[in-house]
Amino acid sequence: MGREGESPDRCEEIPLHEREPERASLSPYTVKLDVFEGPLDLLLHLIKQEQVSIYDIPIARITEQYLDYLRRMEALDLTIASEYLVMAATLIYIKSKMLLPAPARAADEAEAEDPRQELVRRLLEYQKYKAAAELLWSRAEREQATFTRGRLETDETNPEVNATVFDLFRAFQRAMERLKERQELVIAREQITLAEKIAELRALFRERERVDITALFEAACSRRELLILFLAVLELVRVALIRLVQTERFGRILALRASDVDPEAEATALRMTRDDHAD
Amino acid sequence: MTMRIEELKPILEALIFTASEPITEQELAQILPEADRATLAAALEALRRDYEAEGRGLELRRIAGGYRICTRPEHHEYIRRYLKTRPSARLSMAALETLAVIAYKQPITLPEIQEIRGVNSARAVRTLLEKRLIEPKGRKPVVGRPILYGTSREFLIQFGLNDLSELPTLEDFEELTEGASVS
Amino acid sequence: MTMRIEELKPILEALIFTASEPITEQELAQILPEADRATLAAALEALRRDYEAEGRGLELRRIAGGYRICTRPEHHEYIRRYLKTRPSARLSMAALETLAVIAYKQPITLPEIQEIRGVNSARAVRTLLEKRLIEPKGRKPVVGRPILYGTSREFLIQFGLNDLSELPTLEDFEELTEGASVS
Repeated sequence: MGREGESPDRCEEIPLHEREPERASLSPYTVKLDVFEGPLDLLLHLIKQEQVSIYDIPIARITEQYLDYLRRMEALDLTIASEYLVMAATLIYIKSKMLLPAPARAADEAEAEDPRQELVRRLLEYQKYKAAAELLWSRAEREQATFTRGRLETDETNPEVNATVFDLFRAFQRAMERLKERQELVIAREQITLAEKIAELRALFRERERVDITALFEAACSRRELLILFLAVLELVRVALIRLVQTERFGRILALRASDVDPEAEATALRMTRDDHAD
Repeated sequence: MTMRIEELKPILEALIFTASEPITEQELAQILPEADRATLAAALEALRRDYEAEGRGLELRRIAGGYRICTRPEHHEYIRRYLKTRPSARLSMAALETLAVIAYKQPITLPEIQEIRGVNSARAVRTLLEKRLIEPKGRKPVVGRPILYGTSREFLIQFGLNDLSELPTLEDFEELTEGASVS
Repeated sequence: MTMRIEELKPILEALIFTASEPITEQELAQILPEADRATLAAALEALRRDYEAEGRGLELRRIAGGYRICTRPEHHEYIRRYLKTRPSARLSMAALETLAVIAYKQPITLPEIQEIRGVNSARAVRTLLEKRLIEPKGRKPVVGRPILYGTSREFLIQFGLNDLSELPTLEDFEELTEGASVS
C-alpha cells in the first residue's frame, strides 16, 4: 500500500474483472489491504462478507475485524496509510458511544442520533461512486474495442496539440528547466581551463595505462570542452607523456602511457581493441 | 437554393472521415453554409442509418456532441492482430473512482474528492489530468482558492458518451447498491 | 472451415479503415488465416463494389499495391474548407511553450523569451499575435525599446480562466505531486 493510500502501480493494469473474483475468494487470512481503495472500501467488503445490513452495522464485530486487518498488515511490516488509522479511531469511538447506557433512551428514541449515522451516510455515498466507477470501466471496455481511422496525409501537415492550463504550466516548467541546464553549462564551461584539463589528464594517466580517447571526446558536454580536451591531448603527446594509437581508419583512438609504449604493449593494445570490435 | 440530402450525404461522410476528432453539427454547418440546418440534420440521420446496415465494418457514432466514424467493437480482435496491440493499460480502480466522483460532482476540488473517497486522491487526479480526462475549471472562492476539476471532452470521447446527461444518475446507482448490500 | 464473404467484408473494411498505410492483400491474408485466398479476393472485390455505389463520400482505392479508404476527389473543396477551420483552435508545441513563458513572465520582450527558451521564438510570437492570444503591452525602456508582450482577453477565454491568478502555480502542481493528506 502506497503512502497515498491508492493502489500501487502494479494494480494499474489489472482490469476489474480480474480483480473482483480474486477479492471475492480471499479468505480473511489472505486478504491484503492493497486490494482496497481505502478504509470505506474495506468496510464495505467486511459488511458484505458478514452479510449484515449497511443500515444496521454490528459495530463491535465489524470494528474487531477491521482492526484485525490492520494488525495483519502490521505483522507483514507494511505501512498503513493514515486514512485507515483515522477510520479505526472513528470505529472505536462509535463502538464506545453505543456501549454507553443511554439515559431515558426509550423516551427519546426518535430523536436520539444513532452514532453510526454519519458512517452509514459516508458508506452509502461512497458505494454509489464505486458502482459508477464500475460502469465507467465497462464503458471504457467497449470503447477500447473500437478504432478510428489510420493517419491521413492531412494529419501530418497539422502537427498541433490541444492544450489546457496544465499543459501550459508544464510547457513553462520545461522551458525553465532547459534554461537552468544551459546556465549550469555556461558556468561549467567557463570554469574549465586548458591548464586544468591537462592536469586532469595527467592524473588520469597516472592511474591508467590505456585510455579510450574517443570515449573522452564523446563525453564532452560542449564544443568548448571538446576543443580544450583536444588541445590538452595534443599537449600531452607533444611532451611525450602519451602516444595515440588507432587500430583502423576512423576507428577508436587509444592513448597509451608513453613509458609503457614498447612494441609488445602496443601489440597487446591493438589486439584487445580488435577483440572489442569483434564484439 | 439549398443543397439536397442526397448531395449532402457524401460530403458529410467525407468530412466526418477527414476530421481527426468528432465533428459537431455546428462545425459541419459552418463548412456548408449552402445547406440549411434542417436538411443537414436529415442528411446526417440518413447517413447514420446507412452505416447501421448489415455487413458493415464501420459505424457512425455520436460522441462528445459530434459525429465520428469508428470500427465496430465486434471486430476488435482482427484489428488488434493487425495493429499488434493489446487492450491499452486500463485506469486503476483508484483513478476510475476518482473520475466517477468528478464526473458526478463537478466542479469539485481535491479536498472534496478526498472527503468522499476517504483516501488521498492526489495521484489519481494527476493521472487523470495527464490522460486529459479531467481539466481545471477555475478556482473555488474559499480559503486557499483550490482548483476545481471537471471532466473534459476527451472524457466523453474515451467513454463513448455524447454528453454528460448520458451517464446514469446517481439515484440509479443507489437502487443498484441498495439491492446488493441489504441482502 | 473457411470464412464466408459476408463475414469477411466487414472485417476487411474495418482493417483497411484502421491501417495508416495502404494494406496489401497479402497482409490481410496473414491477419486472417481463417479465410482462404480466393474468398478473400472475392470479399475485397465485393467491398470495392459497395464503395462504388452512388452517393458515397468515400472510395476504396488500390494504391501502392494495397487497399485504402479515401475521400472522393469531387468533395475536395469542402474538405479544404474544413482543414482551414482546424488550426485556429490549436497550437504547436513551440507556440504553446512561448505562450507559457509569456503567461507566467509577462510583460516580457522577444529577446527575453528567447533567452528563456534558448531558441528563436519570433515565429511563435507572430503565430500567437495572429491568434490574438497575446498582445503588445508597450515598450521596455532599454536600448532598442523592444515591445513587451502579455496575454490577451482571448487567452483567458480559450483557456477557461477568469483572470491570470487562476493559472496553476508551482504550489498547485506540488500539491498533486506530493499529495496532501485527507482533510
